[in-house]
Amino acid sequence: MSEHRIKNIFVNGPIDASFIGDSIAKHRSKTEIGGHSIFLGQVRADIIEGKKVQAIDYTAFEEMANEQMHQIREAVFEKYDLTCMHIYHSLGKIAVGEICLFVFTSSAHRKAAIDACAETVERLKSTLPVWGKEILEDETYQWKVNK
Amino acid sequence: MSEHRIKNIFVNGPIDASFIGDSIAKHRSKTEIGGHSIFLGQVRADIIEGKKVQAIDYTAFEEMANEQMHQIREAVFEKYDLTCMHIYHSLGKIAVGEICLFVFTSSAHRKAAIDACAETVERLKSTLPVWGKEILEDETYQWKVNK
Amino acid sequence: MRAKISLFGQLTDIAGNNIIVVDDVADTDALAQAVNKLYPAMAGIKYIIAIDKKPVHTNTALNEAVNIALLPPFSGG
Amino acid sequence: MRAKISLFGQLTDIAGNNIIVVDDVADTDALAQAVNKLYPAMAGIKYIIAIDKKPVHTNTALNEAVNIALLPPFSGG
Repeated sequence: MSEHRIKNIFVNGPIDASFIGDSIAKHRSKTEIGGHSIFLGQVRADIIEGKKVQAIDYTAFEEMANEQMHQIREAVFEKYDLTCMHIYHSLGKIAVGEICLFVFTSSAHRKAAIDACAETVERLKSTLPVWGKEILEDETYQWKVNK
Repeated sequence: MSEHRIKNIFVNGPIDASFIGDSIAKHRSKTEIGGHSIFLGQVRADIIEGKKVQAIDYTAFEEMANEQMHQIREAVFEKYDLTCMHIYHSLGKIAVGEICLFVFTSSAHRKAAIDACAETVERLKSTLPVWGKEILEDETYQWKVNK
Repeated sequence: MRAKISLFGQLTDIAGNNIIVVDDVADTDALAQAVNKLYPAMAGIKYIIAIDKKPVHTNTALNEAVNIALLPPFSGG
Repeated sequence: MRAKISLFGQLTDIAGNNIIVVDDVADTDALAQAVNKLYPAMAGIKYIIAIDKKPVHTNTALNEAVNIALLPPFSGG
């Protein structure tokens, strides 16, 4: 059976670039690692019917999302020879230009880290119960739709 | 023709995690970006004939490597809809656990950023004239061979 | 049975609430019918029903003990 | 012509130097033959010849003006 416990992936507000730097630095002692792959989601200033997005307000069914993420993590660890995986997703209003998703995989060899990161991003985008409300410049909003 | 000039990708010594954090933070103002993909190479404590690697000493044919990297950059920008790409490679003695390669691509949408990053890593590994000398714990060494 | 249902995303806008209650629903098909009748705008949204935090893709019997949620299309990340 | 050749990686160990000079080489095939004769250990290494910082994969004429380098298998990153 798995050694991984269900973790809470959610953080309130944007993910600081310095937090990402610190996360990377923590892996210095894990000298079996040869490659890290990181994906960051950044809130984009899309134009929706002539109005610019100024922020995305994220909500989630947190307990279910954490359970789903746990299953993704187990499946990805089963498939790839990973050393570790860290996932963080923002909740609340995240302004354009801010980071709202941080996916971080590490492995002895680059291929496992890269493929695992890409697959994790796809899986979490399609299966985590998280919703983004795009707040437009005139304070109206629209529910985001993932492509 | 291309707008990109030939850049120097080389830095002396390891790439600090805080430098990576700062590079990410600089993209906050580029609000057309929706996703960043990052690959980091970390020096691994391989065991070679019973002896542990303690560092890799990197040398390069720098001018040629920068020209080759320029060509890779042009080809990858041609193929993927990227906002930006940043590449850094260490020179000199890099201890195990330290970062020696930083590949950073950004795009409006995740797929371009992820695919461009993965392809750039493969291309630079196979075409840049860079050599790693694995320094073992007894101060003997062995020239590294990429897989 | 009477079902207490948690709503998320745009469904909360339609209902004007995070929780709705529907009566006389024995299974998830009946639940969807009752919900779509109560809130016709929801019929146009491809929501998933989750029972005890797991997505349900075939008609499933309900009981008082289960946790029911309606999940509109996800847009995380 | 006399060719001045830059060496890299493990080739510098074999030659004990970063630069070697070989005489009477008109093209890259002749250059490789001369180098491998001078340093038999290099014959076992799949090096690439670069002319003016570009890898050369077919036999290429040399002249005094070109920059010649021998590149053993890469191991960056």
